[in-house]
Amino acid sequence: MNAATTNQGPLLTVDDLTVSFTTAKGRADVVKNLSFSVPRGGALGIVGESGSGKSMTSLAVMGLLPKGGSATGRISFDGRELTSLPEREMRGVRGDRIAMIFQDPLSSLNPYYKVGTQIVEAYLSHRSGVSRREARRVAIEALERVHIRDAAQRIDHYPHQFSGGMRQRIMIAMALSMEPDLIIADEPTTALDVTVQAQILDLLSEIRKDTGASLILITHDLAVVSEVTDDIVVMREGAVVEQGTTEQVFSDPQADYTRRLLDAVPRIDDEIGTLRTTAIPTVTGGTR
Amino acid sequence: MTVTSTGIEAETPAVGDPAHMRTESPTAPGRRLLRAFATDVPAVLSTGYIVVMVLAAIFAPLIVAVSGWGPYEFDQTAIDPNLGAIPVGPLGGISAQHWFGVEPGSGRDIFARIVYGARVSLTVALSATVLTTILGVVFGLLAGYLGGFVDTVISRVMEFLMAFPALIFMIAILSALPADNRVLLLVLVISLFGWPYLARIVRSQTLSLKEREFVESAKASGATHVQIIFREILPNLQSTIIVMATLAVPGYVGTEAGLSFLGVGVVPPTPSWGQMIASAAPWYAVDPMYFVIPGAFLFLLVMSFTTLGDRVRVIVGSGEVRA
Amino acid sequence: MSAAPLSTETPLCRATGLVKDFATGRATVLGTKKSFRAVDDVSLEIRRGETMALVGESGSGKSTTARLVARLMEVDGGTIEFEGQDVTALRGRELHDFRGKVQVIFQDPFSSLNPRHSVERLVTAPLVYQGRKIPGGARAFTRSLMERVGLNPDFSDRLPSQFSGGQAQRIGIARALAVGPKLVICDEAVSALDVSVQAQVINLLRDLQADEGFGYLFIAHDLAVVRQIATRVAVMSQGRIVETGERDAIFESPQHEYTRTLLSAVPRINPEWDRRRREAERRREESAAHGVPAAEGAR
Amino acid sequence: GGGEEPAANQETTGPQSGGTVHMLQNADFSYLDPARGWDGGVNAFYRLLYRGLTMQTSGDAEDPNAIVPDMATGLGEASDDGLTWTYTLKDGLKFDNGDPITSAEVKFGISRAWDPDIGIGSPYLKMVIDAPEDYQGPYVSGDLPTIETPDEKTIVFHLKAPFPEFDNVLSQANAVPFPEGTGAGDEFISDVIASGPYTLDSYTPGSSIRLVRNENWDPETDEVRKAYPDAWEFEIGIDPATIDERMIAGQGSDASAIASKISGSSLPRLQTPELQERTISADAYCTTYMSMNTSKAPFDDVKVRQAVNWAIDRATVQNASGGNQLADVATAIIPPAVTGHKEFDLYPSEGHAGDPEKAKELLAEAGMPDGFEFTLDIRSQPTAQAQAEAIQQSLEKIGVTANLNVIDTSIYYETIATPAKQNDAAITGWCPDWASSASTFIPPLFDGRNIVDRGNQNLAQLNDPEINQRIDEIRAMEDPQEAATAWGELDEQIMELSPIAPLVLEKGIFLPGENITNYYPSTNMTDLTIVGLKDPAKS
Amino acid sequence: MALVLFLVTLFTYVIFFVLSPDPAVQICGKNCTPDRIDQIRTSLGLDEPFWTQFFTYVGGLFAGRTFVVAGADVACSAPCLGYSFQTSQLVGDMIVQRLPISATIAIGAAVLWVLGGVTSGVLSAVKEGRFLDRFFAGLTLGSMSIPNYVLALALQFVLVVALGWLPFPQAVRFGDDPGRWFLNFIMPWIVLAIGYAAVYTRLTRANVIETMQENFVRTARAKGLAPSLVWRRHALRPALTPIVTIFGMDIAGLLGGAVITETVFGLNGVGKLTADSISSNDQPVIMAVTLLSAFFVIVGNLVVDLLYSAIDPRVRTGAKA
Ligand SMILES: Nc1ncnc2c1ncn2[C@@H]1O[C@H](COP(=O)(O)OP(=O)(O)OP(=O)(O)O)[C@@H](O)[C@H]1O
Ligand SMILES: Nc1ncnc2c1ncn2[C@@H]1O[C@H](COP(=O)(O)OP(=O)(O)OP(=O)(O)O)[C@@H](O)[C@H]1O
Ligand SMILES: [Mg+2]
Ligand SMILES: [Mg+2]
Repeated sequence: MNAATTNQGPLLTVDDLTVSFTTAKGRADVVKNLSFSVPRGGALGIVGESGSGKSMTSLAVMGLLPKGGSATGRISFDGRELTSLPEREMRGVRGDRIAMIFQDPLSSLNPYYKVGTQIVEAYLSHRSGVSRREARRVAIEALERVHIRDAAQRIDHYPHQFSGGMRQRIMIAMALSMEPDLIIADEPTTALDVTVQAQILDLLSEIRKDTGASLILITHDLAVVSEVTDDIVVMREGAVVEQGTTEQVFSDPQADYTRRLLDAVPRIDDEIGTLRTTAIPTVTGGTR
Repeated sequence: MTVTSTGIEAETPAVGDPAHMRTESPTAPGRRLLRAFATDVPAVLSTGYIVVMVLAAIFAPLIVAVSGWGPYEFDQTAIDPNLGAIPVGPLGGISAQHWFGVEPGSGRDIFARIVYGARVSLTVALSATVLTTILGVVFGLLAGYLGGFVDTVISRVMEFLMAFPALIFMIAILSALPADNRVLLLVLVISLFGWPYLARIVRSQTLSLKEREFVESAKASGATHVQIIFREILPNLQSTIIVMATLAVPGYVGTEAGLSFLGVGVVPPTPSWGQMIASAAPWYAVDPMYFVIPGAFLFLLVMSFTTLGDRVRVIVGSGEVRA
Repeated sequence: MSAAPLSTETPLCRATGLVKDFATGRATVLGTKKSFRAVDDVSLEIRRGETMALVGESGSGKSTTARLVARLMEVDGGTIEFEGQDVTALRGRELHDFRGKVQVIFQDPFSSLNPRHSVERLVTAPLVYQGRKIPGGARAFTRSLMERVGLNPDFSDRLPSQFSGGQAQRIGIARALAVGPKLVICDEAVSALDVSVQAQVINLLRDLQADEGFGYLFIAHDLAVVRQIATRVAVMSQGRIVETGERDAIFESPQHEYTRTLLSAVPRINPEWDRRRREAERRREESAAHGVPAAEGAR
Repeated sequence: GGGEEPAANQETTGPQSGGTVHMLQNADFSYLDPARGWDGGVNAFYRLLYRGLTMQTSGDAEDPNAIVPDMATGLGEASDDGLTWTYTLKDGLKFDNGDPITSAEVKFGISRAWDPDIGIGSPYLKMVIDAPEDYQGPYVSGDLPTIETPDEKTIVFHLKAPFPEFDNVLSQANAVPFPEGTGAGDEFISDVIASGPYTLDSYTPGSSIRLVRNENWDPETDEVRKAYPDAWEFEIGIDPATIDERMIAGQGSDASAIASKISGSSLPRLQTPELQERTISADAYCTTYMSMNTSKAPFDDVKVRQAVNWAIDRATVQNASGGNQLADVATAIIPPAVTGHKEFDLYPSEGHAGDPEKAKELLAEAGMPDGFEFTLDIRSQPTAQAQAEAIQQSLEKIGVTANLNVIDTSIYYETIATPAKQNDAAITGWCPDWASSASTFIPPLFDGRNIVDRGNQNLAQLNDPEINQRIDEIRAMEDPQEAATAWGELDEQIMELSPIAPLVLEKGIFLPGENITNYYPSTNMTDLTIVGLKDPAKS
Repeated sequence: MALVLFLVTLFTYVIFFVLSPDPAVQICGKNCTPDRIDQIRTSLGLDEPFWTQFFTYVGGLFAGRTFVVAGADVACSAPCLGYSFQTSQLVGDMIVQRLPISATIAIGAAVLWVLGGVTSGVLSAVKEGRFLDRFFAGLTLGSMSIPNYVLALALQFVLVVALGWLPFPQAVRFGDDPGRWFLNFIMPWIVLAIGYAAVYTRLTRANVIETMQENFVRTARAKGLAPSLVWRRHALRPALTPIVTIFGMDIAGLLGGAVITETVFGLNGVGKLTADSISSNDQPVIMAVTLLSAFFVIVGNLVVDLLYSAIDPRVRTGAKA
């Protein structure tokens, strides 16, 4: 699919995106005037504190904002404007061209269906005229690609029969079975311990190398971002505080917040001392 | 009987969901609820109706003194002996004298009987609710928290009670027992069969609550079982209990009515709404008002409690409650 | 693995050969219950004023060990000594007193704080459960504790849900401090927090330790955090402790294969970038000292 | 069916042969076996299936209470000492299986009454006919020597004591023939051997019974039964209110249906001309009364009992019973429809509304000017409750408080019939076992020698030697006329003592379907054997 | 489970045979003598010690027993539910005879309430907060509030008496005339179903709304599935799991619930049998009906457990809590 390029600009351009919720207390903007772009084959990291709007941004791109949420601004994907795309066509984009890996792998897989079914159903709904047998073969292949052993048997297991790390890989397999142009991975490794995390990150880069897909990696783990992405967007309270290439941001952060964030990252091989948190106010209101 | 098994468990908001966290100013939770409540039209209307009925029940003698006819007084002039003793005049004999008409066969004032009937219906329903709630909460908590042998025993008893066709048993028990204090008996029998439904829910919630870390952390601070049950767990059951209780009230009004309909309710001549509806049933074609009036009062009461339960759940549920 | 005492002083807490089995599946008519050994011959020693870190993969038995040490679970083997006294089988009054000396801070502040209780109620609860008098009254006591953990004392009426994660975790800490414990067990107390908040909490824990001199049993799976706070480290894998040692020894020359895997998997920020950043920082500070305002904002 | 006649021609059509008559009823019949069942409803049903030596005459007769011969050629011939009664059978009598009915079968059928498990129906055979002390019916003890069958047509009964009304005893449902040796155990529970005009076609307990013609029944041998319809269908288990609705609507087969009494609440709906035309009113055979327990205070004082009789507002009780169409006020014990009734009112008042003044005077004389409290046992049944409430209300006026004790219908009679369990008063009713005489009305209720620990009928526990003696005297009277007058007088004599307060006589309003004819409903026993259809084709 | 059933049996036995009045007196009838009562007591075995009677009864349940009726033996094969001396029938036969009607009513009502309740629940959830949702909310409230005997009489009055659209309910067999069968049973179905339907509507609505918030539904949408597929496959099935749970119990408990419906409409099913035997104090029948419905409740619970594991793979394959 990724060969079907219509122009040579960036794959995804988000321009002036604002996501707001109407709540009992009125309108709340959770993402404010956000702009960024992802080049073809490139990897973008979005970092920031919890609740800063990272997930909402990605859901806005997918057109899957939860109830009560709405997005304004422009999201152009491969030359097409997604915000004004009819739901029917948007469905064609989802899964097929943009795939998303959600944060919590257990709750993101339907516990009532075999994992195979869940992979196959996406494939079947996007590829008309494909037989079940063929779809199943593709699913097994996808599982093999994420290093699930005995994929041909495991395809008939239910999600709960897999460990957390495996479930995460199944989500990735599901996303990759369609060979999308863009993968959005929302905190794919937060729940995992470092060894499993490393496996998954390796897998992602391997696949990108194979298919040339672009990646948006959302996380609050700065070390992970530094290892995987080319560009980075730092968010806070719904707004961008800093963006640039990963190297730039890490080696010469401009925003005060980014600097504080980087200071706060505990380093395994760093000298021991008080973590630098000085500028972060100790007592704020009650919000999180 | 089915009213009790609603989706409380299903409708409680997910634990720890950030969407449910509020950042309001720290007023006392009680006051905030009250304010939310006062602005909720259905809640206010249903509370209003319930309050009026409670007052009517309490002040029944006074009200009847004003309306002029007592609940037991026969008025032979208001019925027609030639026509099966049906009320004289249209609409079941509604007149300036008899505001809601009269009872066929006796000419007793329906208004007075409605007002007095509220006493029985409300007493039975409210006391049974209180009793079932206490039993259900205590046994549910004990079974859920203590587990093991206690749980086995309580669960078996609950299963045992629920396995009985409650209505059949109530009829059997009530008809076998002397009718001396039917109201008390009704309350006891209804409660006996009613508590397992609440207890079951309380138990299952307790089972999950006791696994919560705050219980473990209380335990780690040396809290006794009693302290854990009543200080740590009970406050988290608050909304479930409120909702279950408000849903129970209509159930019990209906049960009392049903038992009276089947002839094992309150002893005549004491009126209850259920008994009135029961005796009105055969007259539904010739004297529909006799049936419609107590029916409407009961319907509104049941509806008020159901609505109230609903609104309380919505209001309490939308608060800072995370359990 | 034996825990030979490293010093002559009696350790604050010593666990020897702890074993815990969990039943898996029901007992059948034919056979006995199957069981799963979550903690297998674990020995640990925590000295006064020291932070013992327990690291390891998910499911390796860290929390279970913590619960055993805190006597929140019965051991299936082994002994626990606290201040030289065998507490493995304490009951009743004595267990109650032991609870006053060991406190636990859990991973998720929101689930370990009763959502229905105000800060004041939460913080004073351990004293109530210990049956002790609240020095200076509940209100004043709460305020002083809140101040100590860096919370605004005016919020003592709030419910936990009205605080952010980092703040809520501080309530948990305040609560643990209320009874003046000797040993504080932190079960992944900072894992759920994002880095900036995490840093605040770690600093707070360190400061408090300096003031009060109690011991920590600090459970984490993030080795970077452990490196910051621990004095000694024990590495767990599949219910066993595979390696124990002084922090630097573990981090610099890990002996066990598993420890090495663990360490190598930790993602790192390119050290070169870090070096450049510090340099830029220094320059910025210097120029700030010279009165030139630093540029701020997005590029 | 035979009716090809146009339906318009209704006035001229009497009952036609053929068709099916339906009967809607709430409760099932107690037993198909006449030795077991004994109540008004089932007695009427038995007439369709069984024949006896004598029977109550047809429902349209001038005196429907009269007893006439059935299988016998005439009424019984008593010996001079009144101890031996002889009957002769008609010719051509057969069971539904074609076997002839001879005196041996009659004797066998009658002897079943002595079986302790089967003979639970009418007790009169056992009470009146002499039998060995330990006789336990044909299945256990074999032949009953005190009934003789000298030949196939003749049957001779030996009585314990003279019983002038013995013809009545043989009209009881259990005095019917059965082939020898049949009917043991539960044989007649679900199937029977019929001797009457119909035989059982199908029976689903609690829901339906279908009777079809007994081809072996010879109309020539039967003066009373007409048996017009070809079949009977009893629909059982229908809610009373629904029965009323269906009878009023009269759709489809309901036009060829009959049912029991219409309830008071449906009465106002019968006011249209068409329905009025169909409506038939029937006299009461039973008296509804409140008994007062004379064995203990306060009702051991005759003044108190009289005061109650004075005070009761019988008009309100009448209204509670459904108004004047469904009930008459009762002032005597024996109802007008029963032979022996005497019209009198010892406690009269304007419009039967009670006389509280008189009552208070009497109470004062009895030393209870402020009244008293007592417990009134009632059935958990709406009418009984309404009647009790009316009494309660009228006694309230003289300061007497009646506390109602509602007892479940199923155990009510047992409770009040056990003196140890009975309270101060009870509301109940009494119907005669045969209406041609009050001998089954007064003695069971007021003979002091009948008071027993369990199954007591003398609820007032009145034991007055004078009355007891008078009962014996009247019973011995050979002349029915004389006896009838004497019973009426005794009625008044008893009411002086006021052991009970007669309340109302509950009449019946019946609404047969429009295709029904020759229907003479009765609150005692409706004669189903003469009922027919106007147009059998429509059934 | 067996224990519960045993206890139910024991308690029912105690209540009906010990606490309630002497059945012998009732059988004895109008002209009863004390001798005769004693005789009946002996023939019923009522003079035996309680435990002997009880174990004879339990023995009958498992091994069958023989009753002596009027001197003759009546065999009652296992499971022997007793003999009703009032109606002179084996209780088992009485129940078996009436079961088809009750089953017709119960199954019809169940179909109605499940279809009605789930459909309106799903519609309410889809149109959450809009007119249809409010409409169903009102309807639900109304039907939860109205006592079902009131509804029964009201329906009968309106549909049968006033409008004449339906006949008075009669136990027509399906095989005889399906059309008439339907018309005859529709009212009982509605009356019995409406209370349940209300509860199911509420439950379904709440569950569907909740499931729609689930992450896996979001995943399904992220895969680009058609909305109908998302609804049907991913939202409805999990939402219905708890409904299946309560459905099993409700169906089991219907026996008691049918009492009023069957009585009001005069349909001769087990419910009416229950009501009749209560009013005539026919203890063996009451006993049997109680046991039967306890049995249904317990089996219902068991079936639910099985169904639950059939529906939810997590239960089936023994997931950790
Ligand atoms: N349904 C909703 N209604 C109102 N506000 C919402 C809703 N969902 C999310 N928010 C708010 O939107 C903001 C952004 O949330 P988002 O999930 O994008 O954060 P995030 O950066 O992904 O955080 P995390 O690192 O915790 O995943 C938060 O402040 C959150 O409270
Ligand atoms: N109550 C229990 N019943 C059965 N097994 C249990 C129980 N508690 C824990 N386990 C099992 O014991 C093992 C150790 O669990 P523990 O919670 O101690 O792990 P952990 O090292 O704390 O892991 P994590 O980093 O995920 O918190 C796990 O395999 C877990 O599944
Ligand atoms: Mg997020
Ligand atoms: Mg853990």
